[in-house]
Amino acid sequence: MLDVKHLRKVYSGHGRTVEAIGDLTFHVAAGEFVTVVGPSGCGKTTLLRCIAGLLPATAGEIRVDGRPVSGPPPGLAVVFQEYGRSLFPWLRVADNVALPLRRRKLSTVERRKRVHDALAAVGLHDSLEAFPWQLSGGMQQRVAIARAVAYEPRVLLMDEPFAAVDAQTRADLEDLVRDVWRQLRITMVFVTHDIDEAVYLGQRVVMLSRSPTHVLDELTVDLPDERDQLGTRSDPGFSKLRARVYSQIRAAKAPVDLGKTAS
Amino acid sequence: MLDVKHLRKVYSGHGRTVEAIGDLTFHVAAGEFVTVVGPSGCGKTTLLRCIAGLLPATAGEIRVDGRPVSGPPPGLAVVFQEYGRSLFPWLRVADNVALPLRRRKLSTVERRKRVHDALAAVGLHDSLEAFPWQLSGGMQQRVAIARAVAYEPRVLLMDEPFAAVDAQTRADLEDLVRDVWRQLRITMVFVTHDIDEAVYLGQRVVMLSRSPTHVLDELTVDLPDERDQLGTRSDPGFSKLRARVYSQIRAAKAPVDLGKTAS
Amino acid sequence: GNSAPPQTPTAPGQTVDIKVGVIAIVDVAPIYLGKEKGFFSSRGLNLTLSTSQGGAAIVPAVMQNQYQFGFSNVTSLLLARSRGIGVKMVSNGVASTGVVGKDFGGVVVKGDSPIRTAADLAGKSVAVNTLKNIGDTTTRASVRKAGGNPDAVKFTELAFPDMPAALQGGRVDAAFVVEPFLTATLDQGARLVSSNYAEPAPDLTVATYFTSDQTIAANKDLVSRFQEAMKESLRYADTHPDEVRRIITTYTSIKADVAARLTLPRWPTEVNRASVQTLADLAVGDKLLDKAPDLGTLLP
Amino acid sequence: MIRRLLPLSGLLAFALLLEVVPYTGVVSAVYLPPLHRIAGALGQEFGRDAFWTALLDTLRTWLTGLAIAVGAGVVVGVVVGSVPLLRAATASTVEFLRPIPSVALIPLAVLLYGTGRTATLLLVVYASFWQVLVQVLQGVTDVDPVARDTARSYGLGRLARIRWLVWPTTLPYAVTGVRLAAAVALILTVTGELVIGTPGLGKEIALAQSGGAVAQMYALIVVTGLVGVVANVVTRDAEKRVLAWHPAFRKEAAA
Amino acid sequence: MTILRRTALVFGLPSVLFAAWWVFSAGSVDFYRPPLSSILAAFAETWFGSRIRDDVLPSLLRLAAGYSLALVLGIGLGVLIGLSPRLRIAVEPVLEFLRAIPPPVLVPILILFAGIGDLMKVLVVVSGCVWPILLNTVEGVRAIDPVLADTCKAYGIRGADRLRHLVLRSASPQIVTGARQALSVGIILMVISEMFAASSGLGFTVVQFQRGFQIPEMWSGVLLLGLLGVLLSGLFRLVERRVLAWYHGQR
Ligand SMILES: Nc1ncnc2c1ncn2[C@@H]1O[C@H](COP(=O)(O)OP(=O)(O)OP(=O)(O)O)[C@@H](O)[C@H]1O
Ligand SMILES: Nc1ncnc2c1ncn2[C@@H]1O[C@H](COP(=O)(O)OP(=O)(O)OP(=O)(O)O)[C@@H](O)[C@H]1O
Ligand SMILES: [Mg+2]
Ligand SMILES: [Mg+2]
Repeated sequence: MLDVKHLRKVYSGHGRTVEAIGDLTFHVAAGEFVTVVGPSGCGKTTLLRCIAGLLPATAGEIRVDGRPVSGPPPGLAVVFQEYGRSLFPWLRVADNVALPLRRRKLSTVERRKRVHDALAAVGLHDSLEAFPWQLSGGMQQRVAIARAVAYEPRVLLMDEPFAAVDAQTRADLEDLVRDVWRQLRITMVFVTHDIDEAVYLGQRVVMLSRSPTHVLDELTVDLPDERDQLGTRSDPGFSKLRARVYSQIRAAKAPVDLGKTAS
Repeated sequence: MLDVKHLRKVYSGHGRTVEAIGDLTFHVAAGEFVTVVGPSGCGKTTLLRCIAGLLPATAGEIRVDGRPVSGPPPGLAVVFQEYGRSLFPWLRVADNVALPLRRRKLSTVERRKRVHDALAAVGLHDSLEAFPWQLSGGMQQRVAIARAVAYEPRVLLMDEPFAAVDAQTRADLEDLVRDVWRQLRITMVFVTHDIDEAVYLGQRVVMLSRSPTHVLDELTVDLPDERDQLGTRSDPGFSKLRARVYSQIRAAKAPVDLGKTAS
Repeated sequence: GNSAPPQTPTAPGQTVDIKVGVIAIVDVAPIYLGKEKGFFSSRGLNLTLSTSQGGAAIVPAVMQNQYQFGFSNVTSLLLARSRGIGVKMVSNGVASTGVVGKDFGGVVVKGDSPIRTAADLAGKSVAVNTLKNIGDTTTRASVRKAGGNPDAVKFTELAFPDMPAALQGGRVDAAFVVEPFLTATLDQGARLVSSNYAEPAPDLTVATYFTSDQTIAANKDLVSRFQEAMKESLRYADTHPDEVRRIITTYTSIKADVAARLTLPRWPTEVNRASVQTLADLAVGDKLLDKAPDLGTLLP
Repeated sequence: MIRRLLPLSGLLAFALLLEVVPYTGVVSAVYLPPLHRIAGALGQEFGRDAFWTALLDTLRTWLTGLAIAVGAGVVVGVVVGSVPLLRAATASTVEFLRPIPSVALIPLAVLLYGTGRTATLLLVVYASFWQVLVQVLQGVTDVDPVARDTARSYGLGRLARIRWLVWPTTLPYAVTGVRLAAAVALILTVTGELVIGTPGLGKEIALAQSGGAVAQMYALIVVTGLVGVVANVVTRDAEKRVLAWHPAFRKEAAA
Repeated sequence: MTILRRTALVFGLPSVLFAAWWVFSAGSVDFYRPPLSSILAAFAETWFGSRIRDDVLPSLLRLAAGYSLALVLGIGLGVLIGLSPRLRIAVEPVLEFLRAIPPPVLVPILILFAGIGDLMKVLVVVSGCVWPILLNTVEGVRAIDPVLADTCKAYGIRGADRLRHLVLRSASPQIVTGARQALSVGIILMVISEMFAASSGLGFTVVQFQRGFQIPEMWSGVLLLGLLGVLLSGLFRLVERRVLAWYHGQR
């Protein structure tokens, strides 16, 4: 379904050249749920933007459904890390969610129902008429999630979509996303900083190195598809997987001196 | 040092009236490290903005150093939840950090050193010359943190400052913030969604209810001041505190139906 | 005015700088000639000529003594005087040839126009350079004289340079033009239907040089020197048409070949008082003015 | 290479249009001469000293007026824009003064300053000042609220906020204001010269008009237009440098 | 803001200025600077009669027509140019060329094509109004937030939807600024258009008064133009408050 081969991305301009992605190769099967973890600044957002066809790769190739990506593939949805800026400030919350649905052949009633359901699912049933900038950070992020959910995409790319919500809401949203994924068999690429989350959500965890970025390790999460917050997280298998990701990342991180040079 | 008494804040406008804060009273002693947790949308950001004198309260009173707050008190620094928009896109990273220091009577050399040290402390020593919009989300957030650290404030308000960074970096930044706090005896109000973080960092955890917001519970963290990631987190005391916060929050949250109405 | 330069009377024989506001058209050829021939310098007048497009700039400048003298058509001066502006004619400016069919201005129509005489202009649109001024009052007078209804003429304001094109394009039925545009339109096949400067009065004084009451009161000597120099210039111009045709190519953009064929106006040395009275009556008749100003205060 | 030629392609097409239209019969070539005749006249103009003097005169009046208008517009705009009370109190007066046409002020200008350069300058400044002011006022409003709160909470003083926050935000608006004002100032310079008779291109145009020298008149108009084109190249270039951080320029620089 | 306070702010400064004008011009004998009292007297006499129907109204209609046309043209072209850097590079010099041509010399050319009727005057208004709108639209479109643009791309929001919900809305603060600029420019050009080839109209009347040395009447016309500006900008503000509610709400 989704093929990334020897992807390389170099940003240059304004007196700065950064190799955001060194050489990245991985594959996501149709309907698979892949989570991506990696240190801050390692190129996760860049990767998603390349997959979404929003950014041209410097080298390498990305294929979705066998076709090389040149623009955003149809049926794709993205939840951007900059959730606040990805909402249209001139549209009310419900309209923000409804906007991408305009192209879908839906009756008005149906469309409205989808929008309401999606917003209710993220706990925003009473903020339909608000403007995004009247909402708290976490609420804005949930609007962005609701927009993606209501869109019912075939491929969903999420960039730290739960970064701004509290622990309890986060758990609920995690279950929501897994539910949606299972119902619609969406192909998922989910970037997160939370290792527990990566393991809890994904069928596979892709760990990225710091730049020049490559795949550090891939880990198949051999937990049952039926997961729940309490049971799964207390499963010894879960802890083992989690520990493996931790150690991998710590090992990769070791040579770098964050926080050791000052104060 | 910081006194919040019967604070109430109602937003109204554009066809929407929201009681963001119902009735909030708490006290932060000089040099104290208080963490604040609460569900998304409960008014944490609103609270910080009121303390910072950026938003007038609807009712109640806030005093810093005994003086009622009308504008930003001197020696205050804030790390905003919307870190991206709080950086000036026309200034390079180092200049963004240096800008608030212009008022301080510092020699150029000294100022430059402070800026470099702060940026190095958050792992951005090689991005001094970049513009903020050339950085990843987590890097931007770290710039905002570096700006606050370099400023050496007397009162530091942080609004989910580590939301966009990976687990490892987050741990390092937590230690950085605690180090800075201990060295400078800053009065800290730290909003977070991560309950472990709240307990690990704070001397006291203030738990807020969902709206109409009031203080649900306050919890003194009776762990030694000397903390470290591995030791403290595996301390049984830590686990107990953590569990208490969890149960409190879950109890308060129960009646609400997030995620139960749809899909 | 409060920012006017102080008016110090000139002593006879002393050389003084003067500025005169004119419009760069054929009509002011004499003053250019006079300057060239030294008629002004010989009287101790160091003359500078400033061109503007019209009265909007010249009248205030004269009132403010920025210009000591200005050039303006008679009707404008009548209007100004009647509104209480202290303008006063000092010298004749330019006059009609008085020859119907052979004047320096007139109303023209397209060659194939059904309009034959001025009377036919009733109900038609006629372009004039300035409404409620000398152009439309004299045209109305011509229409009246030809037996037409002057009130039925529809006047439209249009700058002289734009008239030939407007006429040819059928945007207007007729146009009141002066040289060099008269020759230009005639060249294109237009037909003259009325010599409106020549018809209302014999030897109509069209425009004059003027100054302000203040200048007259404060500097009699300067005024009389200017008047003498002007007289000599006018006389010279009136008797040396070839010189005129040459000089106009220097201060206007009229090409020599056009200049050679223009109908030149006349430059009598004296203002034709009767014709000024006629223009005043026309202005009152056309309700440009409520009542005629006391011509004694206006005429030199 | 294509990028190099692109700016010229538009002008070339326009030139071609000017050459062809007179032959189509839409208008007579007598009144709108084809381009080659205008170019011929332009060539002749280049040979005349009076033309160069006039051009320099026009440029001088224009640039002086523009500089005054931009300076005043920016300062007044930033000050009035950053003090809400001041802004509310002056709004109606500004709206009253803006639509007053400069032509109506000609007698006043002549009365105050005679028919020299200063009178024209008054008209130029009056007309172009508002263009800058309105843009700057809008720019000041555009400050990002989070950025504003940041500046406030870090104790940046009023001047520092203007320098580091308000001004950079306003700059893109101000640049548009300068571009608008540059054309308006040029227009008023030429109009002032045309009507009042201040020396300059406008006066030459008036002369050509009243003398019926059509091609020469168009040649002078072309010069005016070209001055506008050059002014734009200069502002665009400056803009690219001072606004490199702005979203509108990020992509282009990265490509 | 209370109604009282708002009224005080709207009328405060103008009242002071008018009072000052009244006092300082009271004894004026200068012909071109008549006392305010005589201007006001002239105002009542001149404008409260048939002139409203015969001169003011036709002018306003032409202004409205020209302004609307300029809005359509300016926004339409502006969006096209703003979205396509190549188009911008190609046409900008031509536009800049046209922009620098003064109305007094442009009018004769317009007369060649459009005659001397209302069409010409409307076109003169357009020829001036279009530039602030165009320039601001171009800059507004170019400054679209890249994250929002990406959002649209990713969700397949294209064509008319993109235009309506992203491009126009996101540029609207700047478009509104341009339109505000154009409003007063339009009034000015309404006057200028009537200086050429006219026989009636507000601008024509003002210029006529100027030429006929009816100076108090002329100033009363200038006064009327100013009042017109205030009135129209008031209307404009009402519209703006609706269109840009989201923008001002944030700030
Ligand atoms: N527009 C840009 N211009 C230049 N460099 C950029 C740009 N965007 C990202 N980069 C650089 O590319 C690298 C990777 O950035 P990216 O945003 O992909 O990281 P990330 O993995 O998403 O990090 P985070 O977890 O902090 O969001 C960083 O070094 C960043 O500075
Ligand atoms: N500018 C505003 N206008 C209107 N309502 C607002 C505004 N800002 C916040 N609110 C409302 O106030 C409430 C509290 O918002 P606030 O941002 O303080 O929450 P928060 O605790 O910071 O949430 P989060 O953890 O999601 O950031 C929310 O219901 C929000 O919709
Ligand atoms: Mg990222
Ligand atoms: Mg918040």
